[in-house]
Amino acid sequence: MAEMTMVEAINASLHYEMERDERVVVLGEDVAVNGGVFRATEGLLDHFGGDRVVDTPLAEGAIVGSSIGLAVAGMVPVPEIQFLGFAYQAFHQIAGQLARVRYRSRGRFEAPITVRAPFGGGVRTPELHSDSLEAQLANIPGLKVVLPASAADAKGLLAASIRDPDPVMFLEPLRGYRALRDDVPEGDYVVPLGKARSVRDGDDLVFIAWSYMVEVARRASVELEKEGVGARVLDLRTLVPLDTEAIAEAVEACGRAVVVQEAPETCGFAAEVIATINDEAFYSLEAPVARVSGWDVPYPAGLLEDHYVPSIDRVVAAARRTLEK
Amino acid sequence: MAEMTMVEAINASLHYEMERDERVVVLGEDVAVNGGVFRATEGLLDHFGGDRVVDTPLAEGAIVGSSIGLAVAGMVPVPEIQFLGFAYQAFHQIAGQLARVRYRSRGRFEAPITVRAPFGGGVRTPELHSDSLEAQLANIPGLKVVLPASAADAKGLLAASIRDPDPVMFLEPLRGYRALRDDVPEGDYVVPLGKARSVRDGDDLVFIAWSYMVEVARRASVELEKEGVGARVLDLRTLVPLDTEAIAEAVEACGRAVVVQEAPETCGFAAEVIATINDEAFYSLEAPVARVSGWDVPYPAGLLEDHYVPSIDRVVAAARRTLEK
Amino acid sequence: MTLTEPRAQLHQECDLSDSELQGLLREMISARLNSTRCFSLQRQGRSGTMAPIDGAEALVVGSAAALDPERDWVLPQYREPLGLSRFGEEVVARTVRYMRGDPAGGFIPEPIRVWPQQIALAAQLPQAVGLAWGMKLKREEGVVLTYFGDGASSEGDFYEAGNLAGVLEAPVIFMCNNNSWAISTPARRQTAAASFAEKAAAFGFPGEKIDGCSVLEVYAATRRARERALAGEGPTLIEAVAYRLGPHTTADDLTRYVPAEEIAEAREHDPIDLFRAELQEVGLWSEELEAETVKEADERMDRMIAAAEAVVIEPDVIFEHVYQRPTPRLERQRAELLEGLSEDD
Amino acid sequence: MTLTEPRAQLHQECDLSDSELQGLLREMISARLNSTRCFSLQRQGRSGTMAPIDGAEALVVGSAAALDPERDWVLPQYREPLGLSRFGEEVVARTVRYMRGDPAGGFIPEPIRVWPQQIALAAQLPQAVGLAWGMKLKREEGVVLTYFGDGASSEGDFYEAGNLAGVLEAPVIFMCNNNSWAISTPARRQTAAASFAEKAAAFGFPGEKIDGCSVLEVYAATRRARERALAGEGPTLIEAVAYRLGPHTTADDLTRYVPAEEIAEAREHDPIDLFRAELQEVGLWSEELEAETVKEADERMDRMIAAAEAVVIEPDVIFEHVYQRPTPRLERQRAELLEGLSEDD
Ligand SMILES: Cc1ncc(C[n+]2csc(CCOP(=O)(O)OP(=O)(O)O)c2C)c(N)n1
Ligand SMILES: Cc1ncc(C[n+]2csc(CCOP(=O)(O)OP(=O)(O)O)c2C)c(N)n1
Ligand SMILES: [Mg+2]
Ligand SMILES: [Mg+2]
Repeated sequence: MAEMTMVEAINASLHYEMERDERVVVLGEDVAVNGGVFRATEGLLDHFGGDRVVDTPLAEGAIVGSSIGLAVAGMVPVPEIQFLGFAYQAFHQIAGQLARVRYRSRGRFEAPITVRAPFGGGVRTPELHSDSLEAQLANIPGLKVVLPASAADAKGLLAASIRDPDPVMFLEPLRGYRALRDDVPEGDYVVPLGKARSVRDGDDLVFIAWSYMVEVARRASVELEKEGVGARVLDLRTLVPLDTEAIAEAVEACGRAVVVQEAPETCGFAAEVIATINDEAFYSLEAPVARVSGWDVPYPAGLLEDHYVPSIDRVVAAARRTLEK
Repeated sequence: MAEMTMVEAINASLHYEMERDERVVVLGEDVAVNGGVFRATEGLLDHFGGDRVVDTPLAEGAIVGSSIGLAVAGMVPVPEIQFLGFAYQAFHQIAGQLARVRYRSRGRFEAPITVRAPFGGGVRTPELHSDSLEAQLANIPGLKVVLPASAADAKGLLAASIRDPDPVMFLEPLRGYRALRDDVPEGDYVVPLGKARSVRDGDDLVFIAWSYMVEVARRASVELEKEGVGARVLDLRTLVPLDTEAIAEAVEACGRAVVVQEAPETCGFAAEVIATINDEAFYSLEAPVARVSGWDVPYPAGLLEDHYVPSIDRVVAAARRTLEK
Repeated sequence: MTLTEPRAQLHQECDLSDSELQGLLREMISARLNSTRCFSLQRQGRSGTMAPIDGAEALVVGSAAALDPERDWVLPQYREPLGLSRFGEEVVARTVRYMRGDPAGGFIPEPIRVWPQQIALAAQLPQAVGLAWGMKLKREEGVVLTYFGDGASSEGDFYEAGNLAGVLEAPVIFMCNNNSWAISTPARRQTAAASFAEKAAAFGFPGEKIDGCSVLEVYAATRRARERALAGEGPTLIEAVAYRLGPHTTADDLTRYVPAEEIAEAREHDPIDLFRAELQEVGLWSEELEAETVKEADERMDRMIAAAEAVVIEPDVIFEHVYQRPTPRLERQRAELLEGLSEDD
Repeated sequence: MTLTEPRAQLHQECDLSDSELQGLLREMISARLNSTRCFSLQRQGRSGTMAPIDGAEALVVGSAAALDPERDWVLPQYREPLGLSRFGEEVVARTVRYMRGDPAGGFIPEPIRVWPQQIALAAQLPQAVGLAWGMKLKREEGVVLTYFGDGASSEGDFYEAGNLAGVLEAPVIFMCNNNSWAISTPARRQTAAASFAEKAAAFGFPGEKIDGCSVLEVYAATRRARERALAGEGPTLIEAVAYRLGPHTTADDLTRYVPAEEIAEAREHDPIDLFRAELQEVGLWSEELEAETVKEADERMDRMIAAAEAVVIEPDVIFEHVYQRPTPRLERQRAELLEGLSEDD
């Protein structure tokens, strides 16, 4: 165990996986010489050389598209999209291609590709750097969608994603890169995809969240504890596959739930969580499920983002309202 | 009133709107000389000439991107994406640009653009022609998302979309182009965006649907009537803006609801409908809301599509199960 | 030989044996026949939308002939697979199934180095570059050839792929089928560039414009490009000028936009007729060979169609190959589908 | 005049008055100063990420000077706006607000024909083509100039835009700021093309590579391109070769990847120094003018920064301008936000 920030854990995981499997290659904008604009790929070029760590021309479509070809050639590509908002430039290769390599070829080919991309607010980035697109990706069958919320998970889930035979969108919270710091197991460490993580126990209400919002929910639960409210926190970790059982179990235990997401409300993944609760735990509900979201507006300019990203206060208030119902 | 198929109604609406407002221009692949691969733009070139009806090079990103420029120049562009699956090629211009023209410029510029695209299954098209992407679009703030389910609505909603000062994704059901035929008002006919349509009355249960699934739900309700079940059918017509009131009212009246969509289940718009019901009409629910969806698989090859697209039988079965709960 | 000087030179450059030359014509005739048969299947309601190969036979057969099926890869668009039997008859058989709407049509078995057809225009191009790049990294001796149309060349994917290939010096051949039309849009409205070949200037590698109706010219150009690639000299763009002799697909009505004279003239340059005449001239083709070729091809198609139509498709294969192992949610959905089907019985 | 023959010719071609020449240098100096001031604001925590203009002053100021602010439009990427005061000081003022994170920084008021900065690389290019196309349809006398970098040139949007512009013969000028770097990626790894200008061959219109450190060369080339466009001869691609003299942005550490000698050498060709020396040589510049320019620019920035910092941003402007009129759901969300804020009080 060693305490690390999330970005350090990601870097460690990349080192470990490249060491472990020589088919792993890292490609993207500024990932090699510069070590990534957040240093996530720092040191890889020195360790593994220019054949396996490659600065590509500035074209997200070609980064994802060429990864598919590399995969069929027998590599295990880990492309980086510098910021998730620019994945839109590659949506045709992600949704129309990457997600369907196996399906289209009926299993002849596969795409064991992990597309890494940072996203999320709170660090005053320029436009299109912070947008939360996980719901759009989760609506694309064939992709797995993974979002770590701790440094340890970042390491273990990234390892699982890279080793997974299917394409994974691995979304890293910008705000968590340096702000999240925890104990990370050394050596081979894999966190299986599809298993939610119980962050905190409680019986009055459950917060369901992913990525950095897990931290916001956790802090909200600490606030609520002061009022004598036991709030459970469930980190979904992966949206696809979804740990339906863990969601149902938590709702059954608590009877009340608040889903917290940074994405816009309309058709964000919180809606899917609510629909899943409706399917699986309807009769346990003592109150409507609350959702706390970003608003239905484009991600705003820096001086407004604190009014956009769900705050601890907003989450606590939603919990209180849910408890009153 | 004249009976028309949906594609005729769309064509009539385009003729009418181009006549009415000389700023309206139509652009896209094969829209001019060929009149569109489904004849939706038939006759426009002859009537309005090559300056206003333009066959573009084959590049969806440039079709949407140049429409933004045309709009700022004072035109009212109605670009066509030949099949919605190829909107992925333009997602960066749709989500990253079109949706934000007004927001980014704080109202200096606007994008009164209506992107028309056919989609949906049931007509044995090749891959990527049938995919239902409305949920992904609805998660992009700044867009309106409109899906007619009758010929009359196709005319009236298209008119409203073209006259709307904001960008609209206008999605047309391939299966409905010729299969849906009804009375269409002549002359100036506008159906406002954001108002759901009550297709059929009933008090036992409400089907909530959009696009061609409205027709499937309607037929299911006819089946159910034989069993003495009164099933209401609500056509949402526009997903953004969403007619929350109509949804709440219907659920309050019926106590039970089935949402029918052709899109994949996970994070499809049905999840948003369920979340909205949870928010607005939770205490009226006598049973969990059912959702009938396409499966979480890429849209399948032609010989499988009847097992993918929700059928009347599946919808009826879901209704029966909901009534039993 | 009674060929004109340039033709004779071309034969010399190609250096193909008599039976190889005959083989090319055979494949071209079979390709057209395959396509015609599938077209009429669609008309009979026995198959789905398909894009006839008519006019592209020389460019498909000639380029495939210059490749090594054991080392090289082909990434088609959608119009070419019926002409790719050199890589294995199974490519044709699977394409017949594909057009019928059978999902297994996308499965082209090992060791055939041909990808399933690609419906999204130009989307295969960056993938081809990645594959060639991977082969280069693994020091495999081989090249990747990918087909695309004049229309597809307008997509950003074409450019991003070409540019990346140039930077990587990837062993890839971009084969542009300039058949004058993208559905109803004429090639002159796709681009103002002097030619499609010219676009290679944007990538820093050679572009060559050739007669795509001459199977030997296509063969020779592809072989040169392949040699360049194997020598580590990087990609080549080949613009093969042909003409789409049929409608875009079974769903298209070309009379709405193609001038009658234009297509009539193009038919004068039918790649099959041209090569047949050439082989007849040098005594390598006869009516018997023609009849035999047609008969064999027809019988092969009979078998393939019969096999395709005999396939029973289980509904729940819809859930296969989404992931290596289905997610719990997919399992639940599969159960739902099967339950619904059993209720129907 | 004591200029060398080619310089003298250039001065002749440009045909600018003494005060116009001085104006160019004034704007270049101000642009750099604006940028330096914003950079240090960021360092003081008073502003957000920004991309310094250092090295691009000649190409921004020179090209803008060749345009007619009342008829022509400019679509910037993100590095140029601090140098676009020719289109109105408000462009600079708004950019200062933009960098602070003030949403109103995106609002550049009428009648200024400059678009808000574009963060997605090359995304503005097809929009520029559409705008030029629209102007052509409306028979407006004017052109559109759009800036983008060597890195942005690898995006599909660049190609799709160029290709469309060629087909439409749209009055648009593509101004490529080849400053050698895209963050840490050198221009030679962006493309194997002989030059960025060469890429115009893919579009069928002229491409010209010029010295982007010479404000007069940029001015002259832009003017020629503008005249071509106005004469209905279509688009031009200009590759202006410059060098990024600072870090990519305030978030970047260039010492990780730029060789020290390289940037030292580039500093020898600082576009401001070059032009200052030239004007000094012909007696058009002095220390007094320099001091006056700096003083004015500094005071202007003081005012702009003070004004920017005085702005009070109401939280609920977050809901404005999503649509012309907010949807009911947005109204509900706005109420939620305001309620939450009042609870906090
Ligand atoms: C990305 C994308 N956009 C649009 C289409 C619809 N479409 C199918 S074929 C075609 C024309 C293709 O022309 P070309 O590339 O010249 O190939 P050809 O059919 O002539 O062989 C179009 C527009 C598509 N399949 N993919
Ligand atoms: C579509 C897109 N992809 C990636 C980025 C992230 N990014 C911002 S600037 C930059 C480098 C741009 O280089 P260049 O185009 O040469 O412009 P310069 O900064 O040198 O002026 C990158 C990769 C982006 N803004 N947009
Ligand atoms: Mg073509
Ligand atoms: Mg640059």
